[in-house]
Amino acid sequence: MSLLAIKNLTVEYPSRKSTFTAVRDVTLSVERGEILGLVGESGAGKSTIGTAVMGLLDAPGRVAGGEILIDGQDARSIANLRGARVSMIFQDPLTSLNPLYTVAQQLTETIRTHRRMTRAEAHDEAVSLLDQVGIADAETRITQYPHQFSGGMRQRVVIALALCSQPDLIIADEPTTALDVSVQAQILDLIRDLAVSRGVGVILVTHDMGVIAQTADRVAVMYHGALVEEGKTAQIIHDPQHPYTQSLLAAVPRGERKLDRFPSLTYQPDGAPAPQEMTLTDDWLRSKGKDENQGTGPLVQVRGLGMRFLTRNAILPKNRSYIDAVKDLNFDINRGEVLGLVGESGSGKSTVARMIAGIHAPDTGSITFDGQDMAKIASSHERQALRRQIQMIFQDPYSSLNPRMRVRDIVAEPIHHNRLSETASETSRIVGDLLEVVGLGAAAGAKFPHEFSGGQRQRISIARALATRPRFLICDEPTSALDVSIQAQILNLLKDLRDALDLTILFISHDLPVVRQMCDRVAVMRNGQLCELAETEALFEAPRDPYTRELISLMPSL
Amino acid sequence: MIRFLIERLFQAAVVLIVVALLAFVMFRFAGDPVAQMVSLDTTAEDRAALREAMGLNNSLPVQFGQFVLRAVQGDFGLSYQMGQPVATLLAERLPASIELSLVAFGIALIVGIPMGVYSGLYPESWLSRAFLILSLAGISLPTFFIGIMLILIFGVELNLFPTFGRGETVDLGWWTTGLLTGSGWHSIILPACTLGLFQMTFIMRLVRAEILDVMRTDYIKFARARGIAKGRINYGHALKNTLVPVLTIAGLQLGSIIAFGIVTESVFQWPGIGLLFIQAISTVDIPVMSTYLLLVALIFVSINLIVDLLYLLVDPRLRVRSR
Amino acid sequence: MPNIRLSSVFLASALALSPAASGAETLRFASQGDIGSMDPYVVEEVFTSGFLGNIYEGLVRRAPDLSIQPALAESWELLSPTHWRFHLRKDVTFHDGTPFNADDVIYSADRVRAGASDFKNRLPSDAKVVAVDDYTVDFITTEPNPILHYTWANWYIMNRDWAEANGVGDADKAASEESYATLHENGTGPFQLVSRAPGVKTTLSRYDGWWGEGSVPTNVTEVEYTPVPNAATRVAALLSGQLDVVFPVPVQDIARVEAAPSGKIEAGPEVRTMYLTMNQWRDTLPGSGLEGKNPLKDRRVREAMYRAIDLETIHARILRGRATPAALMVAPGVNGYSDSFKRYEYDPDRSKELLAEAGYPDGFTFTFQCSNNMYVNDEAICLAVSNMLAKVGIDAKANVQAKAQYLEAILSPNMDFGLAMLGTTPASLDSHIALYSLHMCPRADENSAVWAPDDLAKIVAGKSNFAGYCNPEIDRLANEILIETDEDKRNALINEAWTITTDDVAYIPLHQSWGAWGVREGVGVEVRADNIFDWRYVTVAE
Amino acid sequence: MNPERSPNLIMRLLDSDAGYKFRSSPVTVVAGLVFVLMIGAALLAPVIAPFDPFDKGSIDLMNSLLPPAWNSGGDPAFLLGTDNQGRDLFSTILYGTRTSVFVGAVSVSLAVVAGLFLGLLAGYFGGLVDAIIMRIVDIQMTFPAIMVALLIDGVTRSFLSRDQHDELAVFVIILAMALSIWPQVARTVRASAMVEKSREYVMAAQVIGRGPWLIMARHILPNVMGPVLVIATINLGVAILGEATLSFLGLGIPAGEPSLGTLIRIGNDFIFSGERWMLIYPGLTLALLVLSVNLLGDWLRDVLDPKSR
Repeated sequence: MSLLAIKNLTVEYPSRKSTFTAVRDVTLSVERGEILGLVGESGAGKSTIGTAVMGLLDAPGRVAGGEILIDGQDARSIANLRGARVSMIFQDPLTSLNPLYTVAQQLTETIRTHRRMTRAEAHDEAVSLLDQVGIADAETRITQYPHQFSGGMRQRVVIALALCSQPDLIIADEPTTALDVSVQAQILDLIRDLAVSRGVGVILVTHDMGVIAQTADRVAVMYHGALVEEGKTAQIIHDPQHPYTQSLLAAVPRGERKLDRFPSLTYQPDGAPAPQEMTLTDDWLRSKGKDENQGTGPLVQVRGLGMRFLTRNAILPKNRSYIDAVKDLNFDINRGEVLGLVGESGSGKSTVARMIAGIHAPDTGSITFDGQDMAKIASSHERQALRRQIQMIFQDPYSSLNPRMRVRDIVAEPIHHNRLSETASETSRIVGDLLEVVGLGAAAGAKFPHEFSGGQRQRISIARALATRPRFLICDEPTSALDVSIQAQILNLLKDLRDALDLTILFISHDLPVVRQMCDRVAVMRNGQLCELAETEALFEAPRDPYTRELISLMPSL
Repeated sequence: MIRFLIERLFQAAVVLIVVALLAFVMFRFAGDPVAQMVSLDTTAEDRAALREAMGLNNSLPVQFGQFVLRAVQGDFGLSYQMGQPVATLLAERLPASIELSLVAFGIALIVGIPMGVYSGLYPESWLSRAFLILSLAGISLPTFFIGIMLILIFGVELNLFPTFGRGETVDLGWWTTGLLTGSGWHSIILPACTLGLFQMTFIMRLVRAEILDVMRTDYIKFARARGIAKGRINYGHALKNTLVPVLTIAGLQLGSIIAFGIVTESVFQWPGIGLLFIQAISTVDIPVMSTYLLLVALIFVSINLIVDLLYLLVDPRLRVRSR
Repeated sequence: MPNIRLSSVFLASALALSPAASGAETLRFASQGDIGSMDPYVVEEVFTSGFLGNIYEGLVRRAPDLSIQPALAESWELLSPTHWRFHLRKDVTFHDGTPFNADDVIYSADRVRAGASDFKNRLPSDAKVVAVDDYTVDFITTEPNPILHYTWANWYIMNRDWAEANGVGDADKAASEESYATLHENGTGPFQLVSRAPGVKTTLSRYDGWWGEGSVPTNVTEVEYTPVPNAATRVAALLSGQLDVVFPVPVQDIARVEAAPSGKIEAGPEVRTMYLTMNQWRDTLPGSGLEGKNPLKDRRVREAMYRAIDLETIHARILRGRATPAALMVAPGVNGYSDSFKRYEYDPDRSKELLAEAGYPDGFTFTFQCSNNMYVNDEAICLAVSNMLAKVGIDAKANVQAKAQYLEAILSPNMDFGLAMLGTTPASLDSHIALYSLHMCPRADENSAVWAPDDLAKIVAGKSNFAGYCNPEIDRLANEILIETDEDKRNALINEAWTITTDDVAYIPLHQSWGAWGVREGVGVEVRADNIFDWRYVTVAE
Repeated sequence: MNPERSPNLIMRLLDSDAGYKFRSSPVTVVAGLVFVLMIGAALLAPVIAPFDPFDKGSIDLMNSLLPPAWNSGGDPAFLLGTDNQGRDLFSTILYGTRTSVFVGAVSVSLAVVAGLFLGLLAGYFGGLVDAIIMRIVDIQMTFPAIMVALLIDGVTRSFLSRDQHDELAVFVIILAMALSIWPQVARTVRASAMVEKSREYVMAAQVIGRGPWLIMARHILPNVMGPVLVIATINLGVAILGEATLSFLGLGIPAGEPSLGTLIRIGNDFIFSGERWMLIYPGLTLALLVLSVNLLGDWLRDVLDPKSR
C-alpha cells in the first residue's frame, strides 16, 4: 500500500463568473523513502496538490473530485493529519518562521503538540533535531530568533520544524527557489538524506528541472492542472515521451555546452500561436543618431568603482558605519560584446548595474562611456544624450512597469523624454513598430500591464528600453522570474536584437547555465569584488578562481 | 539604545519649542482677555492700563521670549481668570483626565481587541459583519451626541448613572483619584464609554485588519501545517504578531483621546484639563490655553517615545537593530 | 425617545433609594460659571459677588425684597449732605476669630479703591473715611450723594490683620504671583471656605461664630458648589437628584423640571433690563456700506426699528412667558421706575412709513452683534429680532459670538456694531446710575465730539453709552439728580429724564427676563430679582 | 479584470470586481443610495426645500416650535416641524447638509492636495526633507482641530473686518479641518511613496533620465491614489463630524447659516423641553450621512486593498 495515493484528484476555485480548475483528474502515489518530483511551470497546479493533501486549500478552493489516501485511509478522516502524518516546507524561509518567537519556542511547541514530552525533553529533542539538520552549535543557536539566522540556516530550521512531529510524508514546496545555488545544494542533500535515513516520503514541488534531476526518484510533470507524464527521473529527463515534457526540457539552459540559440520547440496544445520570431525590418531602430560618435576602445570602462551603504547613522562621521556594496571594481565592456556578471545574492552585481545606468551615483571611481567620463559631463543636454544610449531591463516584470499607465505610454515615455519624435502620430507609429519587434503586436499598446503575463511584460520592458535606440543594454536578471520556456523566448529575443542592432549588453544573472548561453565574457563577483573575468568558454571549462570553481561545480545539470 | 533615546529626546524638544511658539502666537489672536476680566462699566482707561500691566502691549518676540524664559523654569504664569498659577491648575486637573482616558482606553482595549480578533479570524461570519457595521455606526455619531444621549437615557430617564462630575475622590497627596471610591467608578462609566467608543471602533478595526493580514502569512500557514492547535495559532502566533502595529497606533490614539477628551469632558462636566481648556477658550485665558497646548504636546511626545520603547520590547528584530 | 411619563416613575422610585436624599443639610448647587476669585475686590460680577456675600459681609446688605438692611453696620445717619456716620456691630468676629472693628472698614475702604479693584466706584476716590472710635466710622464726601450706601451690599469688609499677615496686597489682575486672597478668605459671614478647586468644586461649612445665628431660616451646614457650564447637564443633574439647586434653568426646560416629581422651579423677574443699543454716533453705520451716512442718527428710523420688533411673540415663543416686557431702561424695584411709561406699539406698517419718511423706503443693512452665552436665550432673541427687522426691509446681519469676542466688538474702543443686545442692572438699584452710565453724553466736555478717540481716557459720564446717545438736557438732569436730596423732587427729575429718553428712542428696552432656579423638592430658597443666591434663606428638608 | 467591453458604461461598472462587491453587499447598496440621495438633496436644496432659511423676511417667529407634521399640532407645511425661530426644519436640514457636505468635501480636498504634495516629497526624497516634513506632521498632530480652528479664526479676525470675518466662518472651519486631516494623508502617501519608490518602474524612469518631479507626478502619484482615496472617504466623515463638533462647541458656523452641527447645538437646548425633533432629525441626518460615507469607504477599501485581490 502506498504511503500516499492520490486518485483522480480535481481541485476547483469557483469564482463568480466561472470555475477555475487548478488540478484536473490527477492520480499519483508516493512510497516511503521515496522522493517524488512534481514539476511544471507556474500555474500548472503542482502547489495546489500539495496544499490539497495538507487540507490547507485557500478559500474558495475545494476538492471537487477524487480522493487522497494516506496508508489507504482517507486523509480527510485522519484527525491529526497535519503535522503528525504529513508536514510541509514552504518556499520562503524568511517568512515561514514566526518572527516573534525563538527557534526553541517554535520547535518545542510543535514537538509538544504531537508528542507527550515534558518541556525539558522537548527542548532536548529540539536541539537534537537542529543538530540533525546541520546547524552547528545547536545548543546556543536554538535560543535565537529567526532573524538572527541566514536564509539557508532558516530553511534548515524550517525543515527541523517539519520533522518535529516525525511525519511520514513531507511536502516540500519549492524549498530552494529563494536560495543561492551553494545553499540550494546543501538543502537538497539534506532532504535526500531524510528520505533515505528516515524513510520519509517526500513530494518535491519545483519548477526547476535541475533540482529534480539531482534529487527526485520519480518525476510527475504537470501542465495546466493535468498530469502529462510520470516516470523514473532518468527516464523522464533523457527520454521524455510527452511533447510538453520534451519542449520543457529543451528550454532548460544547459550548463555543460554552449548553444547558438534555444531550440524553438514550444508546446501549444490549444493551438494558440507561439510568439513570432522577430523580423526586424524597421529602419527607425537601426538608424543612428548624428550625435553618436563611433570611437574605438571599450564602450564602457569601469575604474576603481566603489559604493558603500550606511548601516548606522550618526551625527559624528566617525561613529557611522558602512558596508561596502561594491569595492574598487575595474573592468571593460567591449563594443558589441555580451558581458556576463554573475554572483550570489548580495555580491553587489545589481549595484554595479545601477551605477552604470545612472540610478546610483558611485562613491568612488569612474565610469567611462564611449570615452567620456559620465560624472564629468557638465551640460545636462550632453549627459542626457549619453544616457539615452544606455538602457536597462529589470528583473521583476511585475514591478518594472507602472501599473497605472497604458503600454503605449510606457513605451512612448523615453521617446517623449528624449524628443526622438516630432509628432504624436510618429510616436505612435514608432511605439507600434517597437511592440511588433518584441512580438506583442501594435494592438497591445492600448492595454494595461496587468493584462499581460510575465513574459509579455518583459517584452514590453524590452520595447521600452529599445525606444531610445540605445547602444548599450543592461539586463539585470531579466529572466529569473520567468518560466523556462518563456525564458528561452526572451533570451532568444535578446540575442536576435543584439545581432540586429549591434547592441552591447551587460548581462547580470545568478544562473550560470543561462550565462553560458548568453555571454561572450563572464565576470564573477563576490562580496562586492571581482573574482575572475574571462572568456565564457574558458571560464566554464577551466575556472581559475576557487570560488568560480565552486559555483560551477554546484551548477545543477540535467 | 542610548543614542536612539538622545535622538528622540532632541526631536521631542524641537517639537515642543515649535508648539510653544505656535501656541503663543495663536492665542494672541483668540480675543481680548481684558474684556473678560473687568466689568462692563470699567473705563477704557482702566482697561488700557490693565492691558499694559499684563504685558499685552509688548511686541510679540518680547512676549514670546518672556514666555519661554519663564516656561523653562516651570513658571507658566497665572490664570487671568482664576489668579492661580497655571501649572497648579493643570496639575490639579490632570489626574481626572488621565483616569478618564485610561479607563476609556481600557474599555476600548477590553472590548475592541476580542471583537477585532473574532472578526479577523472569522471574517465571513454574520457576527463579524454585525461588529463591522455596528462599529461604523459608532464612529458615525459625533462624540457629543453620544454623550448627550447616554446622559439622557442612562442618567435622566433610567437614573442609573450620575450625569456629571467625578463623584467622591480620594486625595493621595500628589494625585486625586476617583478610582478608589464606588461613586468614582459609578461616575466614570458614562464618560469613559463615550470617550472609549471611538477608540474601541478604531482598535477593533485595526486588530481585524492586522489579523487578516497575519493569517495570510507563511508562518501561520506553516504553523497550521505543523498541526499546531487552532487556539494556539490564533491567540499565540497571530495575536502576538498583530500587537506590534496595534500597540503603535493605539499608543498614538491615547494621545488623541486627550484631544477628544475636550468634548467628552465638556459634555459630562468632567473636571479634567479638557474642560479647563474649553473654559479658558470662552474666557480667553491665554496662559491656560498656551500651557494646555504645551502639555498636550508633551503628552503626545512622551507617548510616542514610550510606544517606541515598547515596540523594542515586543519585536526582537528591532531590539537587535537598535543595539 | 422613551416617553417621559413612564420615566418619571423610575425617577421617583430611584430617588427614594438615592443616598443623596439623606444628606439633608448639605446644599449641593451648580451654576454656569465659577467664581472668579475668593478676593472680593477682583471681579465685579453678579455671581461671584453673590457667592462671596455668604462668606464676606458689607456694612449693609439687601433683603430678599432688595430693601437695604443693616449688616456689619447696625445703623447710620447723615450728619450733613456730605457727611455720613456708620455705627458698627460689636459682636462680630472674622472666621479666624479676630474681632471686627472700624480699622477693618478703613482698610477695606482703602483697598477697594486701590490697584485694579473692580469696585472702585463704591466710594468716590476723594471721599475720606475716618474712624471716630472702634465702632464708629465717618464717610466725608466732597459732593452730596444721597444714595452713597446703595451700592455697598457687595462691598465686603476684609480683615486688615489677616491681610497684612498673609501679604495680601492691592487687587491686581496682572499679577505674576498668586495672591493669598485668591484661594483663602477671612470674612465675617455665615459660611466659611473648606476647600476650593477652581472650576471643579468648592466646599464650605457653617461658621459657628456668626453673629446673626438664629436670625435666618437656614439649616444648611455644608455647601458644595460645582460649576456646570452646560445647561443640559445641569438640568439633568437636578432631575437625577445629584444637585439641590441649579441656576439658571433654560426657559424651555422649566416645564420639564416642574413636571418632575423631584423638582420645582422658583422664578421671578430679574432686575436686569435687556435692551438693544443702536449706534447713533458713528458717521458711517458699521456694516452698512453707506459711506458717511448713519440712518440710526434719525429718531424716526430708531422708532421704526422699535416698532418693527414684535416683543409679544418673542416673549411668548422664545421666553415662554417667563419675562416681563419693559418700556423703560430700569426694572420695577429700581428707584425711579414708573409704570406710566408704555412701549411703542408693534406696528410694522408704521415702521415702513417712518423709514420712507426718513428716506430709507428700501431699508438698509448693518451689523448686529449678538452674544450666545451671556443672557437668557440671547442668541435666539437676536436671530428673531434680525428676522423681524427683515420684514420691514432692514437687513440686520446677526453676528453671533461668544462673550469674549462679543464684548471685544462692543466695548470701547472698538464699538463696532450697528445694533447690539445688552443687559443692565443698576448696582445701586436707583435710576441715576442708568442715566449716568448709559444716557449721559460720552465725551470729555461739552464742546468735544462723542467718543472722540483721543478723549477716551477723559470720558467719565456715559462710559457704557456705546450707542453714543447724547442729549445735553439729560446731562443736566442727571447732574441735578445726583445731588438732589429731596426724594420727591428727585423722583420728579428722574421721571422727566425717562420721558425725554423714551421720546428720543435712545434705546430699545426689551424685557426683564426671569431668573429660573431649579430646586429639588424639599429645598426652600428665596429667589431675588438681582439673582443673588443668599444661603441664609435656604432650607433643606431632613 | 475584465477585458471584454459591453456597450453600457454603467453595466460595465456594475460588472467589474468593484461593482460586484458593491452589488453583493446589500448594506453597501443601501449606503450608496442613501449617500447619493442625501448629496443630491443637499445640492438641490434651493430647488427642493419649501422654504429658504436665508430669507430672513420669510421666517415667522409665530411658526416656531411646531412639531413634525404627523404629530398633533403639526402643520403640513412644515414636514419635520420648525425650530425655535420658526424656520422649517426640513428646509434647514437640507441647507445644513449642504453646508456640512461642502465643508467636508472642500476641507478633505485641500487636505488631500497638501498631504499628497508633502507626503510625496517626504517619501520620495527621504532624508532631511522627510525628517522636516514628518516633524511638522508630529507638531500638527498635537493640535486638536478645535485649537486649529481657534488659531485660524484668530488670525483671520486680526486682519479682516468683523463683517468679512463672519462671512468667512465657513472657510475658517474648512481650513481648520483641512489642517487637522492633512497629516494623515501625508503619512499614508509617504508610506506608499516609499514602497512605490523602490519599485523597478521608478528606476526605469530614472534610467530614461526623468527628473524627480516628473517621476513623482507621472509615476508615483497615480500609484498612491488608491490608499489616498480610501483615506479621503473616511476623512470626509471625519470632517463632517469635526464641523459638527466645532459648531456644537460654538466655534463653528454661525447660527444664521445652518449646518448640521449648529442645528444639533440648537436642538440640544431643547432636549428636556419636549421639542426633541430639533435634536433628533439633524442628528439622524448627520449620523446617516456619515454612516453612509463610512460604509462606502469600507467598500472602497475592500476593492482597492491589493491584498484582497
